[in-house]
Amino acid sequence: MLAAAAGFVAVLSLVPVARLLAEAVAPGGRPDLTLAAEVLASRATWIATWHSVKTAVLGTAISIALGTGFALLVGLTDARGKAALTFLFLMPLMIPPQISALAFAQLGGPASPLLRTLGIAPRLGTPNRFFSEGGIVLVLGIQHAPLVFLALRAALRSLPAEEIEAARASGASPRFALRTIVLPLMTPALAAGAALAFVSAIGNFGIPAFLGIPAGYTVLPTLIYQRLASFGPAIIAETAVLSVLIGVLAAFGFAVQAAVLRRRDFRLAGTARRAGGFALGLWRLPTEMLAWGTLALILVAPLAALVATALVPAYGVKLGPGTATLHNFAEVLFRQDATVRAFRNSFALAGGAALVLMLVAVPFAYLVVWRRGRLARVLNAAAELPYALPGIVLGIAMILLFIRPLPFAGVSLYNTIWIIFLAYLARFLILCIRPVTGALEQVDRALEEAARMTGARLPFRLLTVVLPILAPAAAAGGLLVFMTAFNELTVSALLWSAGNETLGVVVFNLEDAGLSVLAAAVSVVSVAVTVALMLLASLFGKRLPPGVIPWRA
Amino acid sequence: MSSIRIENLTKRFGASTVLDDVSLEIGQGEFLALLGPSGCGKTTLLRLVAGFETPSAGRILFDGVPVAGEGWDVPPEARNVAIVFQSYALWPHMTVAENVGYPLRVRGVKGAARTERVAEALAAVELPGFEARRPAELSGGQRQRVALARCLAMDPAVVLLDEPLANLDVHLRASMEDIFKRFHARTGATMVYITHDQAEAMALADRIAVMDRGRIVQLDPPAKLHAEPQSERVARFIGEGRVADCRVVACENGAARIVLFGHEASVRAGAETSRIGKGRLCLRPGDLAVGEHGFEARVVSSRFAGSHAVVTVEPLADPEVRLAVIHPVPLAAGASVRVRVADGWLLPAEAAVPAEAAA
Amino acid sequence: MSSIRIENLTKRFGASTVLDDVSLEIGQGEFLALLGPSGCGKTTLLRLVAGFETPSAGRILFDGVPVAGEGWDVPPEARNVAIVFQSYALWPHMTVAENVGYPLRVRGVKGAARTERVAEALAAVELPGFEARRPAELSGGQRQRVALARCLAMDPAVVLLDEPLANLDVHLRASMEDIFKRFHARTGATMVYITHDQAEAMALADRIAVMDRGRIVQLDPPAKLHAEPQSERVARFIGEGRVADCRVVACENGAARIVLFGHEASVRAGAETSRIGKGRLCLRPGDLAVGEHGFEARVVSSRFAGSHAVVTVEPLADPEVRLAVIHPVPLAAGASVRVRVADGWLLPAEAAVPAEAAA
Amino acid sequence: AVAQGSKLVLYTSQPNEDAQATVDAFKAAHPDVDVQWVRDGTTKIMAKLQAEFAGGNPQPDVLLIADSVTMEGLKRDGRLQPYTEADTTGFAPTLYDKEKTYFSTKLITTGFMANTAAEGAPASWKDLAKPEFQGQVTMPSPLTSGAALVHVAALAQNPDFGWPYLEALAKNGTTASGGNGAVMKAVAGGEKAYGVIVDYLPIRESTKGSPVKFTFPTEGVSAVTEPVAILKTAKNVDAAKEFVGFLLSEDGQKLAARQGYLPAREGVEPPSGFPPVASIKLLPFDPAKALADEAENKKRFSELFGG
Ligand SMILES: Nc1ncnc2c1ncn2[C@@H]1O[C@H](COP(=O)(O)OP(=O)(O)OP(=O)(O)O)[C@@H](O)[C@H]1O
Ligand SMILES: Nc1ncnc2c1ncn2[C@@H]1O[C@H](COP(=O)(O)OP(=O)(O)OP(=O)(O)O)[C@@H](O)[C@H]1O
Ligand SMILES: [Mg+2]
Ligand SMILES: [Mg+2]
Repeated sequence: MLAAAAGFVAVLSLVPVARLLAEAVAPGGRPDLTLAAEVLASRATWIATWHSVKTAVLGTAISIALGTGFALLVGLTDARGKAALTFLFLMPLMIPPQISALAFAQLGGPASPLLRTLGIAPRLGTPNRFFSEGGIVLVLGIQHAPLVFLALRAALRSLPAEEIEAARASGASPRFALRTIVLPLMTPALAAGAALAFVSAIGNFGIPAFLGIPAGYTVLPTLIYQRLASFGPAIIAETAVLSVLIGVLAAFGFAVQAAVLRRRDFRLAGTARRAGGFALGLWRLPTEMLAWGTLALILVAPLAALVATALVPAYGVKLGPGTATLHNFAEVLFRQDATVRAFRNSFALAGGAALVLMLVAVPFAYLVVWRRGRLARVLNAAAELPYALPGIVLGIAMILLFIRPLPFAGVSLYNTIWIIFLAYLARFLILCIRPVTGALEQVDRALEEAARMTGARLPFRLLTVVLPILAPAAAAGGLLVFMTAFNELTVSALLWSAGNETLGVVVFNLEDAGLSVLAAAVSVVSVAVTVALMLLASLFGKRLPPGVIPWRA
Repeated sequence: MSSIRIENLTKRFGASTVLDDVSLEIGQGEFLALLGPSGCGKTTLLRLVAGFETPSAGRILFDGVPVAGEGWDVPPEARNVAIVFQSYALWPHMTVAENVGYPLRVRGVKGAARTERVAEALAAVELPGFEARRPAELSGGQRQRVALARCLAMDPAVVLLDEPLANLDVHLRASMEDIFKRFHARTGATMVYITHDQAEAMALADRIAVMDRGRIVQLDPPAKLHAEPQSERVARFIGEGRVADCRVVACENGAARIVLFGHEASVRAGAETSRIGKGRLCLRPGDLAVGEHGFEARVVSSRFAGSHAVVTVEPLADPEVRLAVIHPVPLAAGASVRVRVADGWLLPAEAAVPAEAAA
Repeated sequence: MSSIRIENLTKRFGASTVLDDVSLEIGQGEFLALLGPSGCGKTTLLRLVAGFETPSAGRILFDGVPVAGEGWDVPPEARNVAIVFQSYALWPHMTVAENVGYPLRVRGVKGAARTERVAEALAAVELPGFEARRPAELSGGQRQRVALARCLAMDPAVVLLDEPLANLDVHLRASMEDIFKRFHARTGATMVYITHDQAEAMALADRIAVMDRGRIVQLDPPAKLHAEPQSERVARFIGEGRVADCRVVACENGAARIVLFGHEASVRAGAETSRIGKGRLCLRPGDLAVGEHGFEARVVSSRFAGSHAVVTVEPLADPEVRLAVIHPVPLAAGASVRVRVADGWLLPAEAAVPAEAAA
Repeated sequence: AVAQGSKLVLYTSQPNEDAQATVDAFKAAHPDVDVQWVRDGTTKIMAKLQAEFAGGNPQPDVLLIADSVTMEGLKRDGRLQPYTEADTTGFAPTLYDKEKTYFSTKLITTGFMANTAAEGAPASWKDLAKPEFQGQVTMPSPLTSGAALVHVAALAQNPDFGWPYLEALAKNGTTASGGNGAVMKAVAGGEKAYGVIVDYLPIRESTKGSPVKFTFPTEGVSAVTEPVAILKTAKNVDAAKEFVGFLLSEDGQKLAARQGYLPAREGVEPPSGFPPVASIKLLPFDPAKALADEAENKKRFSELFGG
């Protein structure tokens, strides 16, 4: 079982990357390093690398600040409306990065429906503040804050109250205890979330493409895209070289995470009461207002922009009682059967990937954290690669791998939905693994030992003891996978085929064809569907172990 | 140094009442032990005093100032209360030295001063040189001692100890008891000490509060508690006491003549007790002796206890009753012996009824 | 039912050697207690037997079949060994009933049969009706008892207990001890029992192994261990023993005449001991009595212990030595008394040297 | 004369609806051919195709993409097969490859558009570089859009404009990002007042109410011709030829006009909103030279505009 999990991770994470690497050092099958040398000698490469690092680090910092703030608020205090806060805070995940970038850009530009309705839109042609490094950093930060939030939220559930109480009995104020006890104890989760936010930012294409290119600000993924646009036979090799660079950056992030964890010990004893409910006292109302205000800024504003776009007949038309129309929704939902098909496909793909990955993540985490196998630790790092690569590059890797019929089996996955499924598994693997390994770092090993002594074999133990204890983290991971995969744009762009469209493909094609209003309509519907699914989950979540549905107490 | 006053404290978890109208006054600098069966609410009481739980009713005052209940809620960190948790609650991400030094860090003690006081505290719990270890690398008893050292390192007005020596061997216990005594003498802190070891409670405490199912059933200095239990429940709980029916022949000024299983004996009684007739007698193993005189009994079992054996016997006159007797060597089960009553305590009459009802 | 054979077992954590060449044979169905100061390696030994740690050297055999060491490594789940952890290790996500029923679930016991056995086990630890609680809603002692019940519910060949009663009061301890005895009699399982409570060890065990700094220093039945410690260390560790210098006047067939602080007395000695001259004498509180005869001493302190007091005295002849004496009532510090030697044990000569060196 | 139930794989960069309409129309004429088509932006289609080449198993039989420069590149790499017997009546010789490896199917011209709220009224390319339009112009990037690549190449090749003109544009604060869709959004949304763009987007959207207006600059327009080609590795050459033939036929060209594009074949009525084909002035353009300069053009362009 453990071997199967390890094999699964190895195949999914290493094979596509290895195939790309082969292309980088041996374009077209002939070993040739001149191309790699050329790419690495280019100034543009290093500028883009520097920009990538800078935006990713700063963006991650924002994600950490936002995600930690909300997780602590929801996990430890007596603030009201926690369920709603949690629920809403997760929503940026559901909005594809391109669309949030667009929404934020609209917020600041002369076209901003909000600003125009308020009558304070800047003059036509005024440069938009969001088309800048700062804009990229901000949107990256907001987009990936839920990654930090979810990992931390799951971990806070296993924090025993005594750990904090001991600090307060020592005279520590809540703030001091937070700094010296809670946050340090949360390091594994925090590191996991931060690592995710970092690779997500490193590999993100949509946001820097939309906000960076107009400002002449290139990061590695946009550079790769530009290289791809040269159409020449060497593009695959060239992008492969650049992708390796991204891989190195991602590995760097991972190394930081590993270094942070190696120095300390985080295992918590198993039985104590869960911490929580710290009274905010007089600060409660201001804190709540701050939280809701932040939510309004990071969520309501872009969502409103999205909805506004979906409601006008053509892009640029001012939204008003005379212009509002549901025509776009009718068009995408009833006229274009591809949309409905895409919903079905995306749902199946995202749900399937989430399910499979949750099941893989638990034994894999067991292998990495408790067995401490060297191979497993290498794999743990490698699993990050497919996520760090820009989606389009992963798509290329998958094509390279599957364009020919599978050896032995003789069937071809190319042009089937399965190639997208495999690509999703590879890409989102890490989203599930990180929170789960982070959580396992804190589990008292004796809990498993107690199960071993009863004679329970590994699969049974995993199922009955390890999985339920990790359930909140695994669910957080699964949710991350589902929400990101459901709206995923770039991986499937190269891999879809007729009948196998994904939502992202539909949105992108509409956008690409200049039909932004239809694209917005699809996005709105997809957000609505995700919200509906989340609500459905909480309805049926009563039977699940506590913590599995993050927005349930 | 604080005096603690607990007034009509009640604590409910959901439907179950864990503390039931507890009132208690702990003097400034007093050393109070809490004794009671598992699950009777000792830890809960401690947590209320420390401020980790809020009362369902009643209130708590420190030095006459309300800190909890009826709208008051002084946060734990403002109460200057040190606590040693039953579960230790060491911080896994810190070394032993960091764990112990934490209260000092909170108080802004830095550098050499801190290192020194940490070293002192660790030396006191016989763990010198363990500074750099992680809690996960310690044995159970060592963890417990680190938790103790952490508490010693701060300078609290009130110290709450929740079975702080449960995982230590006799010798360490003895030396830790010494440390508590010295600490208490030096700082004059008010100490509340939960233990299930009666000898420990007797050896350390000024007064002992016996709890049972959420109530305090007796509060007395150790010797008095041992010698004069006020109810059958306490009689049974403290000092392996057994209770038997007897007939009181005479009773006056704290001394009584009774007839037990047909044999007459002199026992102690409360100064106000003066009843003649039926009575309940509390008998400790040390009150009885196997010898040539006394009532006839049969040996049920013998338990070896190092320097002596505790022999359980059933009087032939009433085989329902089991009594424990100390004897230098174990006796064979089934043997017939004679048991003499050297001492005993006639339980106050009124106490017998509620104890019976509650059982 | 398994016999356990431990051969030259060594366990190192990094640089520190926690178990040092331990050899030990535990018979099938034997009840062995492990006694020893905190941190001496008891838990580690248990974890090696259970299979949670791998030996650094040496090996372990169950019924003559190697299970650990020298390339063997039977996983814990295949050893049929039940263990009660010092830290309980209850599963927070399961109710009490699920925790206790887990071993049965592993064995495929279902439905009513399982419910029934869970209820039985819970009744045995006096927690009936707690089925639906979560571990977080239990008191410390209740948690410990759930861990016990879980262990009782499985049907192990070997039961390892790591201070299973540390958080229980005297009465629960007594009834749990009874449960162990009955469980042992019924299942015939081999039991290894760590405790820091000597009385408990003496009451329960067939043999007691005394450990000290990673080694087994004596392995004997309780009475023998108490009466005839083989080294000064054991003498001091068991039964509050004190050791004093004496002069041996005569020694033959297990009886010796000695002179202690100028007074002659008869004590026990090993059958082979026959040395005359300097000797070391082990004295327990019960071996001495305060009275009209014997050597002169000064009372240092008195500790009240319920039915009696333990009085610490220093002989005028050698004020360095502290001796403990049992006395019915506490004595005032500083008082002059006479102490008579009623019994004692002359330590074997050879043992004295390594103990001294090791100290 | 194609085998019953044969399969034709088409990769195209046409917008979704157009691609669907094209395929539907072809299928109506050839019900026996099962057309499987994949649509994406030119860059992605080409990335996918290049990956398929690298993997040794290219899928499509027919390629229908925006610009001839890309086709030139494929021809140079030996990926295309000639269709010598194709019927090219009504097509100007500049509209198909001399070796008959690819054929233009329509004319998509690049001019510029203005937001109706904009105050100024530029009429020529040169106007866009004037100071009064500073910071108000956006254009598609040749790195994203094939049409833009052709447009930049056409300007660069033209001695009247050349790189000095593009430099002036850059200096004037013109931005270049994404494709024509992005330009459409920027201008329709009012981010920018003016945008260089292909004709059909603003013409079509303005009929729906979008606040934009398209201008054919006085110096002339560049044009991409959405060429179609058969791959050398095509598995179903017969059906592929049928498909190419259909696109070039009068029916096929009328379809293009119905979709809102200028047909390439003479004598087919242009769609409403367009001036007559004859009145549209084209900037001269040499696809082979454009291909030769492609890398250079892109590099210089990114140096100027970043995108
Ligand atoms: N992981 C570890 N790394 C380093 N040292 C360890 C580790 N685990 C235990 N030790 C040390 O090994 C020694 C023996 O530990 P063990 O837990 O066996 O003691 P013990 O006899 O059970 O003590 P106690 O009665 O206090 O529970 C202790 O000194 C402890 O500090
Ligand atoms: N969170 C909770 N919810 C419900 N019941 C609880 C909760 N915490 C404690 N209890 C119950 O309250 C009672 C008192 O618990 P407490 O921990 O105070 O006992 P204790 O006297 O310290 O016992 P022990 O000696 O076993 O530690 C117990 O019966 C326990 O089961
Ligand atoms: Mg307790
Ligand atoms: Mg231990």
